[in-house]
Parts: sequence; structure tokens; C-alpha cells
Amino acid sequence: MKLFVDMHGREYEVDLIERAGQRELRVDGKVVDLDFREADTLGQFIVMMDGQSYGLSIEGDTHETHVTLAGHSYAVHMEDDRERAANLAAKEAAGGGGPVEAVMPGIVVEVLVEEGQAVEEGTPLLILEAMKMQNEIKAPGPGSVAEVRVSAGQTVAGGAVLMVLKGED
Amino acid sequence: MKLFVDMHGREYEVDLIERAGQRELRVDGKVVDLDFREADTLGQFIVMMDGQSYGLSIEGDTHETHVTLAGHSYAVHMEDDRERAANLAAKEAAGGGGPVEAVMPGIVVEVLVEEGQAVEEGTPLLILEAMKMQNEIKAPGPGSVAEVRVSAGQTVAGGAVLMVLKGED
Amino acid sequence: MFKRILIANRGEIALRVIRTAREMGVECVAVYSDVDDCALHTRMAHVAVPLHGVTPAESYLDMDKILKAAAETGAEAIHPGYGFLSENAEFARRVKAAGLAWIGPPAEAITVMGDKIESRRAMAKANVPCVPGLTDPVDDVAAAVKDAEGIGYPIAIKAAAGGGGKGIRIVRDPSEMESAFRQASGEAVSAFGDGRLYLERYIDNPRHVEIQVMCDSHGNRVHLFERECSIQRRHQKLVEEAPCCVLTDQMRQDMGEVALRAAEHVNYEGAGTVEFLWEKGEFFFLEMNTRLQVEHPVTEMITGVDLVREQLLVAAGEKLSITQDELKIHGHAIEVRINAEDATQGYLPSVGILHNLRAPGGPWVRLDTAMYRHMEVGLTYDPMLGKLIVWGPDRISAIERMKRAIAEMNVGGVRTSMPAALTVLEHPRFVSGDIDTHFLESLTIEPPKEHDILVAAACAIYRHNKAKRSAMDPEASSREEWKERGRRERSGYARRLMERGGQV
Amino acid sequence: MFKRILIANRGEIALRVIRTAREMGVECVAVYSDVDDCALHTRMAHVAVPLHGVTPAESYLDMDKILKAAAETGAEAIHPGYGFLSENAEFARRVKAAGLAWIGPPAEAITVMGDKIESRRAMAKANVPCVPGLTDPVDDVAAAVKDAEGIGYPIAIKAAAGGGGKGIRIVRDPSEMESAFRQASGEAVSAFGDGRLYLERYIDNPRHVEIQVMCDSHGNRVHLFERECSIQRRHQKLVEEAPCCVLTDQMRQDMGEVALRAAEHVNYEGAGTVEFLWEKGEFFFLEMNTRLQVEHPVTEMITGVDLVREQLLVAAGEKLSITQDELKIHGHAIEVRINAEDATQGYLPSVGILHNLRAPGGPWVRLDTAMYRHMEVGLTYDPMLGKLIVWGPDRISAIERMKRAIAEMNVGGVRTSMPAALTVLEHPRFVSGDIDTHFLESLTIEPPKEHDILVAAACAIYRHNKAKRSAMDPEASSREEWKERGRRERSGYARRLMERGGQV
Repeated sequence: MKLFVDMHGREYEVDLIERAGQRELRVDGKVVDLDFREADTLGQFIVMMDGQSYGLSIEGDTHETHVTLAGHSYAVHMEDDRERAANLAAKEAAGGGGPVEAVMPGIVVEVLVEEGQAVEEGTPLLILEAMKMQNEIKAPGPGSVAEVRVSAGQTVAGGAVLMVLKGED
Repeated sequence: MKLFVDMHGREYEVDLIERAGQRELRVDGKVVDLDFREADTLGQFIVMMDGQSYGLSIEGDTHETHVTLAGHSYAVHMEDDRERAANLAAKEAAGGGGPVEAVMPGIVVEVLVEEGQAVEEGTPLLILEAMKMQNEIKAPGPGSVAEVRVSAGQTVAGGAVLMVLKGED
Repeated sequence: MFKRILIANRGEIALRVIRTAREMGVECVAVYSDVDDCALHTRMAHVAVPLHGVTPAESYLDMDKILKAAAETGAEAIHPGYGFLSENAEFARRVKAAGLAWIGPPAEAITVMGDKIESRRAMAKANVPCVPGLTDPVDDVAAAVKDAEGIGYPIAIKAAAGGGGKGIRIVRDPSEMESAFRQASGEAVSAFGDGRLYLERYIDNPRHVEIQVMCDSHGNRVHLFERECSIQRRHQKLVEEAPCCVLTDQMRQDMGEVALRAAEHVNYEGAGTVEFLWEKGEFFFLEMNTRLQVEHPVTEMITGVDLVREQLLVAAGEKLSITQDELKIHGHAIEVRINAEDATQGYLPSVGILHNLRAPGGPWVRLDTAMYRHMEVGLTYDPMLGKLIVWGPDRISAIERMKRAIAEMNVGGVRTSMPAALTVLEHPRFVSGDIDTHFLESLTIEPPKEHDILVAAACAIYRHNKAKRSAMDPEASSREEWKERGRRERSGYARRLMERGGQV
Repeated sequence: MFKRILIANRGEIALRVIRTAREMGVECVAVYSDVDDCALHTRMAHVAVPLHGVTPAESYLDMDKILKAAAETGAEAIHPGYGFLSENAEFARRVKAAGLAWIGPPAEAITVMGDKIESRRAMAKANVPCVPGLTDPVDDVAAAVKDAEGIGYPIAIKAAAGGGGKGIRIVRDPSEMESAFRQASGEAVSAFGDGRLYLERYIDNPRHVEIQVMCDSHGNRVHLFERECSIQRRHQKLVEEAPCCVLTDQMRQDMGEVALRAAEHVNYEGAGTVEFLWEKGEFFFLEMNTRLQVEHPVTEMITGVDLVREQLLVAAGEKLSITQDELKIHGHAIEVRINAEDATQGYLPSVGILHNLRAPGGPWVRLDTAMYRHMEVGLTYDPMLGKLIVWGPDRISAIERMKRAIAEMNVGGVRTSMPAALTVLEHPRFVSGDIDTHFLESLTIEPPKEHDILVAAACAIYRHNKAKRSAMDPEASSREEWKERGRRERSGYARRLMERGGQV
């Protein structure tokens, strides 16, 4: 199994081969010798590597996992060959634009742009209030507003599509 | 459902009737109004009764449960009508004697009686070592030794039958 | 002493009060909203009264419901915790009018100190040094631009009714005034229902240093030294410590005396905190918080004084159990707030079910939290899930101990602010004590690269094992997923969002 | 200071050492037996080396394996914890011979103090008051009966190689001597491989009061006051506190000086405890424990001194960080041991899987434990799972705090000693300080009747709900039971018993 593992923009390629009960693991081509044990069934693990011992917490599914190691938190995204190809294709299709999603649940305080309006990178698109703090959602790049899907006062969930941008060609 | 509930020799009779989603509960004939909620799926409960709130831990099966409430520990044994009848019959059949069981796992250090020997209440039967401490197992009542099932040096599990006594008639 | 008190709050502070009350033989009445029916404060109180409703307004902010619960359960006093009704003078008045004791300062002190402008006026009278600025609200942008020239840039626009950093905007140039004024006003209206703003000189690199005071009704007043709270973001504190490493004994005594003067001027009773901006040995009155503060444990750890116990004594009309002479600073304490937010993603709020909790332990580690397994973290209430507090004989050993304690801890199911706290504690500037209120905002929170190979490899095995399990027992694994989805769908947060017309 | 040390132990004490070492920037090498491959000390160390094997003899007592692990990992010193090899002079010698530092006293001090008879001789020389008795082992029952007449009844029969109360028998009448002698001798052989016994006058209602000492290699010696450990059963302590409420300052100073004299006489280095029997103001040397003790946290809590840190400093040849003048008693601390035993059933050992852990928290509560969810508690090792420690400004507030902390705690899956501790803390005799070493054995541990109706009703609903669930989803519930059984069968304890030819 070949996996593309991304954590905070740092990308690694992991090869995991299991043969006759023996596991071989390579990260970026280099063999990694790792002892991996489940300490309970709720997310606590113990890993031994290069003669060192580590207690880890791992949560999540087969694509998005979160690892806590010595107080630091790693958001890890994993794709195999097939998933990567599919995701790339989807990204390409969206061009420079694509949906603007609510990064957190909240309430739309004000929509600052109209459909058809041209935007620059950083143009404020709307104000979202969450945890009593107001946050400006800005355009990720230059383009225009293809569609506005929310209006002031509306409650939105994390991940909800707020508007759709059209990228510059 | 009628239940005989025993805790540390204190016995209570509980009637629990569920009718049309309504639960009626009586303990020793008196109605008890109780709000019972599961706080997690691992044994933590919250109970409201007589205007008071209680956090409980409950573990075990439908016959033997352990309750921890405000630091105290309750060993609770439950039987319904049918189970009670069966248990009483079994007890009766054993007479004053019956099996002597290891109350804990350990190693038999020495067997102090022989088959056929008469014993009084309190006669030392054997010495069992557990947690590095030696404990004398004594006869629960007068009678004689019908069968010795273990010998010195043997490891026994909790609940294992060590010997069988014959009660006085 | 009271036989029974009601705690008009939830979460870790409700538990904090219950713990001390239990130790004093005082019974506690908890009140709880629909989402909190299995919360720890509900479970650990002697009596728990449902308030029904979900939002704060329907529950913990509903004075009628709370006073009714107190009457029905025979509570003799009300402890408001922090937040919610703790700084609401009307509530303090209504509690007393109902014949109950209010575990807090007199309503008049709350009123004066709760208004930024009023409090500045009062403090000027009491000869307490204040930040240069106006004592009247400004009417509009034009007036603000004009007044700002007199005060001098940079300027801070603040909500007259504000607190906790809400509604504050900094303006460094007249051209920025219009946009900042509009945002500040909007936030002030939304947060406090009061859009009045005032202007103040903005101190550029201040430390936030505050003094804990305790006063009884017999005229006894003590200060319990300072807390250093400069590690904050958007005026929300993250790491607090006591004592402050740049204060001399003389400065500490001066600030303590000024704080007691401030308290005396408003006839203060109970626990309160006088906050100062500190820069290069000068300090200016910022505001007074007329309640117990989130970060009170660091003061408890260095003085050995249980502040909640003193609050109860004072409210019951008894004398403080401590005098100024008896109070000494013993070692150093640090607190880290555990907020449900993803510090690596710009501190985005994080919601979820806490299914994988691991608490730190060992010497001189204190955990104040109401977290429990299977607890649901939503957006209805404050994102602060708890606080980790350590003590050490000196600052460096306390820092090392906190790093150790954070490394032992895991809050599985949500992301937390702990990686940010750890980044602070590991930073040479923090270790040397060279910090100000901008320090935290200057940091990028990112896990170190050092263990990337390990993490990548472990995740790959984790995925591999999960996939293998599904292949071996597809039914069980789809049942797992179904359960997971069911849990998400049933979860109160999702349900409530749906009810309010949102999408999930 | 060392870069890396090896900890030749497991459980909470291994974790205790790891925590301080981490805070000092010292790396730790853990060693672990087959059953401990997911234990917390294995997870929290920097390096973990498998010893293989299951029994203590195969793992934590195997000197060769441990020294090999130290050599292979480049550890510079070995910390033995308590129990296992901690009081083994041969091991101390072999550690030093291997060029490593021994985090403990010199082998000679261990040898002298480890032998009951030798140590009495040495202490008599050092002018340390001892209990009336013989300094030579008795050969047989007849000799014992004869010698006992000279000493006077009641008589204590003790193992010369003993410790922790093992092999001790009390004889009140010559007629009891034969049976007691046989039992004591058997236990001594089985526990220590050395059946030698000696006789001592038995003090009828003593308190057990011990003094903590710390000595460095530069001739600096301090005592850190006393611990009161009278709450014990079969010489196993259950509740410990500091200070002891019947000691005057003068008596405290006297005992401290005697303890330092004892330490000086054997050229002591590191942490040690001099145990005394105390009755009506008189005190007699009992034994010296040449290691860190289980109950060391209460001393840490009242002095603010990290004893493990001092141990590491001393072993590295540095000076103690504290002087006698700087040491002050600050408040009161209590410790309760969490043993896996059913206190309501005559303290029978209890085994199981810890599936339902709930830890207490809040101000001045410390939990030292290596328990974790899904940990298996068997009979292979010591039944002590951890310790709960609280601090308060005075004894009464510490007692109230401990009762509160115990009420918050749950160790689900095994029975524990906590109900016994709670019964002690609630007892008027304990609260008034009127205790001796027989007090605990005089108590019957039984839950109070007060909440019987509630418990009976809750259990009935619990059973009802469980039955309903099985009826609704018989497959899932039989799967549950199957899993439960599988867990039991797979569990290491069962497996090991089977391998040793036992039944499960």
C-alpha cells in the first residue's frame, strides 16, 4: 500500500507491505523499523522506533486522523494512489475558484459582496460570528463571485458552502 | 419483575413494573421515585431521588453488580423468584457441608487435614499463599473432610474447589 | 456558615465551588440546562434542579428560574461563578431582595466597576493611575478622530459595557478609525446590547499584571499578590502565572496597595481582581473584575489560600481567615487553559465528543475541569473545558513541570489550545520572561517536524489495521460506522443547529 | 547531572521517577516484563527495554538483564524505586562495579540496615533508642520460649531479613509460641529465602512515626520531619499523614536528630526513612528503610521539596538543594493507598480489568498512579495501584479534602482499599488523632446503610435495562458476553496461571 501523508503542509510518502505476517515500512523510501501496539481500544498507542518509546493518541478515520504526541497535535491527511488521483481531478475542475466553506459553525452577520462582483485575494466576503467573536472571511484568490448561498442572520454548520467563487482563467 | 437484592447481608425486595413506558418502582413495598440516566457507556450513572443528585458507578452483570457511591463500595447480589428458588434448593442439597472454595487465587502452601478427618468450626484446613501473605483457610462449621482436591505447591484460581466437607447431620 | 448554597453556573467553575463547599460541609444545589443533564456539576452536587432550555438565555442567564430554584431547594446563598450572571448588578440586587446572600461584591461595586467609563472616573478619584484617555463615550467616527488627536495614537476603542476583550479595536492611524469604529460598535451591540464606545491611549508593549484582592464586611482587606497574564490572544488569556517575574518586592507592594485603595473606594467585599497594564515599571488601571477569576488557582497555589472558602466566609458575614502579614509567596505557579479550539488552524472553534481523555498526574499537578468521557463539546457555551495548573519551587521548575504535564495529557475528540500553550512554554522569550500581551499572537502554532516520520508511519499502520479489520469483519465495521454516524446525528449540537434552521 | 538513567521498577514509582527526571531534562530508560508491554512506565519513558518473562524473578529482579539493558542504552545511573531490588546490597554493588551511579545509599548501609539484628546492634552503638529485645537470632521454639521470658510478653517474632511486616507474628502467651514460630519461619523462608527469626518486646498500642532523611556525599544531612503511619493492617500502611498531630516541636526536633545520628552512623547517602514506634512520648527505633518510600509524597507536600530530584542530585555527586534551616512544615498532607483488595471482604486480593476509571481533581489533590484504562490487575505484582494525596492548611481541612477526593474517584473493574480509607477518615477516633497501629484492624469495613434503598433500586433498573437490551438485540448481547469471555480467557493473568498448571 502506498500512501501520501500530509501534515500541516509537510508531505511524506509511506509504503507499507505486509508479507507472510511480516510488515515492511518505508517513509520517503527509507526503511522504518517500528513496533506499534494498541494500549487500549479507545485510541492510546505505544510505538517503539529507533530504540525510543512513544505514547501516542490517534483518532479519526482512514483519511483524516489526529495524533497527539508529547502535547503537540498533528492533523494528518492520508490518500492512496487512487484517492489522490480522484482528489486532484476534483481540484482541477474547480479552477482557481470553487466553494467557500464555513471553516467553523456560526452565524452569518453580514454578506459583504454580491453575485457577479470581482474580488481580489483578501477581499472581505462576509462576516461570520462564532463563539461571540466576529470573523471576516476573505477571498482566497482573485476571481469573481459566482453564487451567494447564505444571507445575514443565518446559522451555518462547519463545512457549509457559503458562496461559490469563479477563479481567474 | 420482583427482585431479591442483597448487599452485605442486608436484603431488600424490589418490584419493578413497566407499563406503557412508565416505570413504577417499589423497595420493600414503598414507592421509590427515581430518575436514572447513563452518563457514558462505561459504567457512570446519575440518579436523582428525593430531590437529591447522586453520581454512581455500576459494574457487573444481572446477578452480581458492584456499585461505587461517594467512595463507598456496595457488593450487590440480585435474584428473581425463579433464581432464588433454584439457589435455595442447591444450598439445601449440600447440607451443612459442601465444597470449600479458594476465595482468591494463590498457591497451596500446606494441607493441614486428611480425608475422613473430623473438623470443628474454625479448624485450620490448609494454608494458602497469595500476594506473598499466608492465609489459613478454616472450616466453616463442624463435620468431616469428604475429599481433598489439592496438594501443597499447587497453584489454584479464585473459586477453585480445594476440598469438600460433609456437614453434620 | 450556610447549610446549602446554589451555584448559578456550570462547567469547571461550578465543580470548583462544589469541591470547596463539600469540604466545608456546605451542601450545593446545581442548576442545569437540558444539555447538561449528565454534566459533572449535575452529578456532583447534592441537589440538581433542571432549568430546561439550551441557550444561556434560556438557562444560566434566566434570573427568574434560578431564584425559583433557590427558593424551592432552601438555598441560603448564590455563588455566580464567573461569566453568566456573575457581574450582573441587577441579579446581585434581586438575590439580596429575595433574602439570600450573594457570594460576590455589593451591587454598587459591580455597577461602577462594570462600566469602563464610570470605573475610570472612580479610580481617578481614588488616586489610582489610569491609562490616558477620555472618561466620556464618543458619539461617532468624526468625534473619535477628533478626540484621538488629543490622546495620541495608537488608540484603543473599547466598549463601555465590555469585558473579556470583546469589542476592542486598535487604531494606529486616523484612516483606520472608520472601519474599526464600525466593527467595535457592532460587536458591542451584539455582545452587550450597548454600543457605547470610549477611547484610550493604547500602550504598545504592555504586560497584563493583575492583583487579587479579598475583602470582608468587617473592613478587613488583603491582596494576594499579582498574576502575570500577558499570554493572551484577542484579549483571551491562555497562560497565567504567579508571581510575575519582573516585579520587585517594592513594586508588588505598591501595586497591592493601589489595588486595595481601588477596592476600598467602591466598598468592595469578597474576591476581586484589579487589572493593570504594566510597561517598564509603570502601571495603569485597566479594569476591575468583580468576581472570582478563571486564573485564581495560581494565586491559591503560591499562597495556600482557598479563595472559594474565603468567598463563602465573607458572604456568610464572617471574617477573612488570613491577614496581610500572614500572606507569603511560596514558589511559582502556572496555569494553562484548555480551550476547545484548533490552535494550529488559527484557533478555530472545535466541537466533538470527548471519547479519549487522558489526565496528567504526579507531584504538584492540578487539573480543574468538568470534562468527562463521552461529554459533548458544542458551541452553546464557553469553549474553555478546563485548566491545568502546576506548582514548582521556582519559575523554571514550574515551566518544566507544565511541559511534562501537557505531554501526559490528551483530550481526544476535539482539538485544544494546549499545543499553543506548549509552544509558549518552549519559547526562549517566555522562558527568559521577556513577554508582552502581543507575544502569543506573534507565534505560529505548528507541531515540530522532529517526529514527522514517526507520526506518518504510525498513521499508515493505523489506517492499515483499520482497513484490515473492516475486511475481516465488514459487518462489524459498517456497524461501527453506522454507530458513529448515529452518534453524530443524535448529538445535541447537531440537533439544536437543525432546530434553529441551520445545516449540519 | 546525568543525561540518561535506568529505572529498575514498574508501576506508579517508575512513573514518579520518570516525571521528575523529565522535568530535570534527564532521559529515562524503562525496563518491562511481558505483561507490562503497554504499561504507562513503558509508554512514558524515552527508551523502553523488554526484560521478557513474567514473574518478578524473571524480570524486575533479574540483575543480569537489568545491567545489560543499562549498558546497551547508555544509562549512567540506576534508580531502583521501592521493592524489587531497591534494598539489595549486592545489586547496589554490581551497579557501581559496572561503572554506573546507584541512586540509593552505599551497599554497606543497605546491608547493615537490612538486617534486623545487625541494625539493632549498630543503632545501640549510635545511641539510638531501641525496643527491648535480643540482638541474636533464636534457634528454635524452645529457645524462643526461654528467651521470651527474659524480654517479657507480649513478644514480636520477626524475620531477620524481613521488611514490610512480612514474617511477623505476635505472641502473648508461651502456649502460642510454637504455632507462631512455625508460621513466621515459613513465611520468612518463602519471602526472603532466610528463615532466621529474632524476638523483641511488643509495644502494645504504639503509633508508627517515621522520619525522612536526605544525605549527600559532601556530609550534608537534613531531616524532612515526620510521617505518621499508624493506620496499617498486617504491617501494610493504608493512610499516611504529615505532620503527626501528637508530636511537639521539641519531640520532632529530638526525633529528627536521632534519625540523623542513625544515618550518620552508617555513612548514609540519598533518601532514607528511620521508622520509630512511638508511645506516650517515648520512641524506639524500629528499622531504617534504605530507599524512597511509598508515602514520600506527604513529606513533599508539606515541605515543597521534590525528594526524587534530591535523590538524583545526590547520586550525581551534587549537593542537596536544601538546608535544615530552610525546611519548614507548611500545612498538612494525607495519603491514601489504592490497593486492589476488597476491604469489605477481609481485604481479599481483587483482580480484573480496569475498564471504568474516574480520577478526582481540583485544588490540592494529587494522584500518583500508573493505572490506565484496560489495564489488567493480576497477582503477579504488588496490589498497590496508586496513591491519592491531598494537602490542606491544617489537618481537619486535609481530612475533609481527602474525603471529597475519595468520593470523586472510581476504580472500576476491581475492588479497592478506598472504602477502608474512607471509613478511617470518617471515624471520630481518627479525626481526634487518637490512633495506634491496631486501629485499622479493629474496624469492620461495610458500606453505610443510609443509601441502601437508592443502591437497591438503581441496581434493579440496571438489571432491567440490561435484560431489555438483550431481548431487543440478542445477537449483540451474546456477542458482548462472548467478547467478555474472550477477554477473560486471553487475559495474561489467566494465561499465565494456565501455563503454571493452575486452573482458572
